[in-house]
Amino acid sequence: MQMNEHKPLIVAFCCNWCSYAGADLAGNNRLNYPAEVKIIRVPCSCRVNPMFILRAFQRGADGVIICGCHPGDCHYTSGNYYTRRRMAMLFSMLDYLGIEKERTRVEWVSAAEGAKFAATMNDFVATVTALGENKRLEDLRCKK
Amino acid sequence: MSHNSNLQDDIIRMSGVNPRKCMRCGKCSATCPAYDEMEYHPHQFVNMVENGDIEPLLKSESLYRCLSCFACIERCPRSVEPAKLVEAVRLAVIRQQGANRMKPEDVAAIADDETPQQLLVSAFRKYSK
Amino acid sequence: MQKITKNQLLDKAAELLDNGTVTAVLGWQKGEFDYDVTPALFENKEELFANFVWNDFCGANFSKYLIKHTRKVEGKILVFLKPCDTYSFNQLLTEHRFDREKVYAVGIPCEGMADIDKVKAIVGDGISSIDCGEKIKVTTIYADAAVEIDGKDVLEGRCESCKSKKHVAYDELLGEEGDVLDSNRFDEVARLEAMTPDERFAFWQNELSRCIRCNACRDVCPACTCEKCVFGNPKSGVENKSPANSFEEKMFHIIRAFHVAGRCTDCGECSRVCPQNIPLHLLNRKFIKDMNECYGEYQAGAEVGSRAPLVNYTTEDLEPGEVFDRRDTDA
Amino acid sequence: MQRIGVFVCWCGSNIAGTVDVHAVAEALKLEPGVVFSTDYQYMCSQAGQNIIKEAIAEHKLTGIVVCSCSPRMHEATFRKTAAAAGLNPYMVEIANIREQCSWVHKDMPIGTEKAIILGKAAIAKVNLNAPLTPGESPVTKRALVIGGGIAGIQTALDIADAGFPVDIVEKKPTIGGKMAQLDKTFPTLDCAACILTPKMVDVAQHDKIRIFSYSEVTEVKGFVGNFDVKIKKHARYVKEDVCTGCGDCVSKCPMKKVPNEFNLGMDNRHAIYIPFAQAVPKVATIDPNACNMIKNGKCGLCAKVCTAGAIDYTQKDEFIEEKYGAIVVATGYNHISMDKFDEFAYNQSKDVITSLEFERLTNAAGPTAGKLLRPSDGVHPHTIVFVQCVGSRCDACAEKGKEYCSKICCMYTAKHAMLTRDKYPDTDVYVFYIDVRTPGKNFDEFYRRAVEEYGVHYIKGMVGKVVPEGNKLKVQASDLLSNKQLHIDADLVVLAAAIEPDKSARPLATMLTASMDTNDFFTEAHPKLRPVESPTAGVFLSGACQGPKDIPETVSQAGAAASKVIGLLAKDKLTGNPCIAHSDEMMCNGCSSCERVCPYGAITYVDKEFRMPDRTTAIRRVASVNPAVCQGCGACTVACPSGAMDLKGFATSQIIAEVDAICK
Amino acid sequence: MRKCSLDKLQSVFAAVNEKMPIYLPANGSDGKAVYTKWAEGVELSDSLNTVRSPKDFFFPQTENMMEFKTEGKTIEIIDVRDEKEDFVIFGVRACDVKSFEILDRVFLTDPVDSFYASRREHGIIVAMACTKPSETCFCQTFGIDATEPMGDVSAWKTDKEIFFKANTEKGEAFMKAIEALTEDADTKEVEAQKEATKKILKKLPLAELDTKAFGGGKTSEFFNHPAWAELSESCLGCGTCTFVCPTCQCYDIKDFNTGKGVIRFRCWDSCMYSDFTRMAHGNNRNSQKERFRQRFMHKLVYYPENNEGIFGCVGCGRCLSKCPISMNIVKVMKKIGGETK
Repeated sequence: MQMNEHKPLIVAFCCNWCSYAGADLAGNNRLNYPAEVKIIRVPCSCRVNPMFILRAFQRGADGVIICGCHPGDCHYTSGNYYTRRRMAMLFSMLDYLGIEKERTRVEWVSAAEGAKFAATMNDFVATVTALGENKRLEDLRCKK
Repeated sequence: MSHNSNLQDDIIRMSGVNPRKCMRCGKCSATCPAYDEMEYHPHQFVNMVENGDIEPLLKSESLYRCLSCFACIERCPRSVEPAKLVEAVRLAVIRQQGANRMKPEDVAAIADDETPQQLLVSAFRKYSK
Repeated sequence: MQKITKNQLLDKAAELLDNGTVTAVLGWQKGEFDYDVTPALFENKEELFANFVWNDFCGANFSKYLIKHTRKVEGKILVFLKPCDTYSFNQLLTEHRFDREKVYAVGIPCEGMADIDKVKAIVGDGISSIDCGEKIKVTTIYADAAVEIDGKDVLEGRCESCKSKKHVAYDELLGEEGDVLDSNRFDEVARLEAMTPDERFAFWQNELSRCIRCNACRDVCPACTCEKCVFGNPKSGVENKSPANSFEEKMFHIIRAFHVAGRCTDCGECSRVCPQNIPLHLLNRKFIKDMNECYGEYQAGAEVGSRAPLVNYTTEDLEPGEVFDRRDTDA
Repeated sequence: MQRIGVFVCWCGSNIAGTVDVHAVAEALKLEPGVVFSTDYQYMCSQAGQNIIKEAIAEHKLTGIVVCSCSPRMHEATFRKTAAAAGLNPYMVEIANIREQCSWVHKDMPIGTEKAIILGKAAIAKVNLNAPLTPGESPVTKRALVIGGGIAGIQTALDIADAGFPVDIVEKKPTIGGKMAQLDKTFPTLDCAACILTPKMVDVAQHDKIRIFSYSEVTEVKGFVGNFDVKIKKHARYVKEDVCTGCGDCVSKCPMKKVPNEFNLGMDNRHAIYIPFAQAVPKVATIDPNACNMIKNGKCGLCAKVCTAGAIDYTQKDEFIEEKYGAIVVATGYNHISMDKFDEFAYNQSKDVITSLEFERLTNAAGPTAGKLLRPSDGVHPHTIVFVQCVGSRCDACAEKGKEYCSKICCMYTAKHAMLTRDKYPDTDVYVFYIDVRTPGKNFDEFYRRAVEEYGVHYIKGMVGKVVPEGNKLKVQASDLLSNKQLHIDADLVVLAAAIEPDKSARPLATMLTASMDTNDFFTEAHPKLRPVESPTAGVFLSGACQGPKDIPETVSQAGAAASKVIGLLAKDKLTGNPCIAHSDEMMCNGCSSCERVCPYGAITYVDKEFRMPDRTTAIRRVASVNPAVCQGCGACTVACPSGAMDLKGFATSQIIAEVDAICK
Repeated sequence: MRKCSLDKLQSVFAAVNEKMPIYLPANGSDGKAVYTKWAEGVELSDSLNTVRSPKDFFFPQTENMMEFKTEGKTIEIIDVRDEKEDFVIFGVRACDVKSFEILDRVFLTDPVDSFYASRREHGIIVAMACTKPSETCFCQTFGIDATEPMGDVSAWKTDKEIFFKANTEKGEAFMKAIEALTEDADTKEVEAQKEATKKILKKLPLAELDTKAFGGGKTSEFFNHPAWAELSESCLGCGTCTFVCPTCQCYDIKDFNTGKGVIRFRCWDSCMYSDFTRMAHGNNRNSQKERFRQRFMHKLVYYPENNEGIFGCVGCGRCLSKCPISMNIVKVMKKIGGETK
């Protein structure tokens, strides 16, 4: 199948306190997920600037996922609440511009949810793989 | 227990009430002036709708004992609004039967000199097709 | 079309200059063709009486100029504010961008401003004079007789969906106060939302492809008052000067809209000045509409000091994935 | 350009089993800035750390990347290693090639390829790293406790006992708070005054504690370790240091009809008064709204009788400014107003009372000297109805009452019911409840005793309405278990009113930049792990200001807050986290967006004169981050439209470099 | 002179398109004319002119100049210049035709800009005479005859027909491509049209505007003119005037890191921008007044100084209609030139 030939590139921003630890736990438990997922550690999901997301797409990412502590559990008390609003608005805007909404996602993963982390990544990679290559937010200069 | 989820959905939608908000304090029943007339009391009403146990309600005369005084709505600490559920079940009864519950020829028997005209008119609006 | 007259404004300005309340007047200066009005700072009565103009082409929103002028001018500045301008005025105060004490704001009613392109679509090119009375009277070099136009037929796009005739800030109001209107300003956004993603993509691809990155939208925007814009700052990581390709077109406009989200008062200047007629306000309005629907009605600039939705939260906010469901269920 | 060393760890076979570590080291050697690259079995071992230290010295490395396990595991280790070799510890970045690579991928080529990419990202980041030094700030070794109830008292005593000076600010003329008004305490039924008043005396006599009673905090500036607080001491028209508390003035005062707030208005006091016998400080206070001398200059009796000469009608409010290292909020709670609950006839009948009023009615020092008498006619009530959850557990949209459970009502109602039946066995006591909640040590046993031993009628159901009729209160209620509507002729109805934070808490929170929830309870820094700290550094929470609490819980939280304060004050200097936000003043607009999202109130604004690009000077408002307060979450960096705000250690340029490296 | 009926215009485009691409002003989705590559169904716009000037054809807004490919620690330099093919720009107005001459003087004098030169060499300009100028037109001020546009081919469009006259060798090639569709024509109708248009031109509001006050050697006279402050007072500092201007030719050279290498490209710059010609020490024009002055001094004084008195403006009027605050060269000329007369 043509579609499956394209290995998507996924950038995952993970907050240091919950989701990055959740990813570590997935590792501890040897829960597999595709190597296409590359994690960037941020102190809190609220550190993720929309510019980073667009930058990732520009540079060739096919999907961007932001993982943070569950609402109410933020290490910084309120960071993920801001993330939730910012990303809701940003994703809605991307959708408004006709960019596939499935390419962006926010998921709350606690430090105890290694299994959820792996499952989320498996699901997200599958979703993005099905969408194929990111064409609508690509910068051809970066694809040469 | 009979579970009628279609009817349950209809009643919940028509009334705009979320029976799951009920914390079973019974204040509706405690406040109800028509309590003693009723077979099913306001808190039971809420509970039965929540459980989809609608059939007995449809048949119960309790429906028509509710004065719609809204004391239960006013006092409910959880904003459940039992009176709206009662009204919705009444509507469900009307819709289900699809037949006239009130015919002009019945009026003479019901009405007396003290019956307000407006009552008759609104009764017609509500109970006849 | 305007109910308030130039003389009323001039008299007020003269009075305030004379009694020493203000030392300068921020107003509109007449141009070459009766429609090419320029914002100007009048520092004496002579200049004012010689060049001040008030007509159906005085669309410019002066609020942003106050940042620059209050830093420079000694004493108070008189600024004329149309209802929509007062929202920007308040928003800038919310952001502490100028000293309120240095401004004397005179609210003036506005009946909507005229779009010269729409006028030309009716009378053709070669305009030799425009007389803005009850009707707009236009003469051209190609026709002997003047053409009378009803102002309502040539309203600027933003004025067709005016959100408010009410002034939310002023020291003094000339004429009558209006009301906040029940505008249809989100209809166009809703129309786009109802399209398929492919249609939306095609729509925006076409619109944004015209962008020449002249930055007029940014530079006129009363919310874009950064000392240095991220797009002009090599350290920001997103600096760029030209829309090298469709990605950069989108990048600029998405980020700009995001940066002004919750701060944009929907004054419409961006779309008014765009030389390429890109409906940029539809991006800002999308954010406004989404924020209204998701986090409760919020009008930036309606009051000084209000907290915009993106610097606020509740513990019950919807999840980013749910913004789409919201629309699907609404439809 | 940095000189970067790359160290790839095998972690035995943990990494080397799935990742070709030599290939990774070789590939990363080619990255810009990399001058040295190697691999080793266990980088975290002493031998591995020595390899790093030697390489730093030999290759004059300015930054290092360790490709190993999670930074959560060994980042601290490798930072120490770097520091030992003279490299700034923040020049170390970890590429997580174990948890996030070798352990989750099975295929060697795939694992190797990903490890190389993760390494490149870390190199890209370290290329932009700058040495960071944690900031230090001194600590003022004095604590402020706001609120003088049992929470404040306990916190102050614990801190003072550890040797640190403490000031208590109490807005009432005496400390003691709600507990001083209580009769007995559940579940042990010991008398509140007997256990509280000795503590009050301890406070009064403690040489490390100062009490500012009849005072309030009006201004708080500064940050953890360095708060500047302004306290307003209301004029009490009595010289505190002269008054002996003898009470002669009180007995002579002709103004006798002032409702006594200590007894909740159920009896009267004088215009000059001492709230209760064991008040601390035990000094008289003149109520300026009631005193004739102060209102219109006529009277002056108290001054005449005061042999100590303590009365001073000209006294003015006084302001005290003090520095503190830590602030404890212990502002407590109040019952909500019953005005919106018409159905219970609280405003119509004197015999419908709140539980706190009931406490006073049964208290030996109360208006009835401890005899349970009806407020309306002084007759002993024979039928008493207790109503639970009045205004608690209400729906948010109900607009009356609170959404939360007030937590203490079930237990004190059981106490009231039990004590009533104990003292007056001829009384019928009904308790209408929705649920009885007794999660506490000996709590359920206590409640069961009320039912089983004392014969209290517990009825599952709610009271619908109370109608005063003659000298009776007609109570209409439902009994859900027997499915009946009950009609009880009661003599007294006691409402277990919901409790809410004191009204002074909200303005105080604003002053402290401490966050609150929608109910005006202070929020904790972490609900589980940091329950007595506010997210604002240096501000701690004690007692019911944080949420409804009973006495034992309050006291234990008070102790916990004290230990946190002691931990803070014991330090001479505070060392901050260097990965904090900072604002580029040349770009900052002073728009306040960052301030609004900062959970710690770390951002303030200053007006500064700047030389503008056009060679003029202008005064601009710019943000300034307090390094002692900032925790480095980065919320401000995204709120900032101009990009002036950045985060050290996770700078925009660094994250973008990582994105770029990953997406190559 | 050759002519053909307007019905045949599409066939003319088709015939040219067989040999080389042809671009012409066509109405875009916003109703404004934009140079569009002809394909079946693309109609010549009736608009007076396009919003963007045709300078894009020779001096595009962004243009890659070279690439660097990085592999490990090695860098390879790649020349991205390629052989251009011939193309036709159809319907260029007299003012814009003149703008090419102004650009040529910058890009084709030594050192020759090979990117520009290559495009210029391959472009065939079919100019179109104006018949309905706008009030914003002032090409006459710069001695441009809107009725007799230069270019490789001059064209006149009447109600029914279109007339062509080749001016250059490249023009002859174009004529040859459409020879079968055209027929010989006399100049009578064209002359009549010119006369009529000239009458209109005299009636234009800006017909009297002249350049007498300006030209080379006037730097000291105008540089410190007090009116610059007032004129630039409300300037937003955006680049609209620059980017719609057919003669503005400043560019910035920037590097774009693709992650795999670097693309060095140039893009239009505007002297209105605060970072224009920013150097290590900072900016040399720090205030908007200085930047504003630069733009107009360049067009009215510096350019003619270096180019035999030719002004750097062609009077197309684009900036007049597009400036967000309606400040423009005409207002500047009147304010500054008027007072010193």
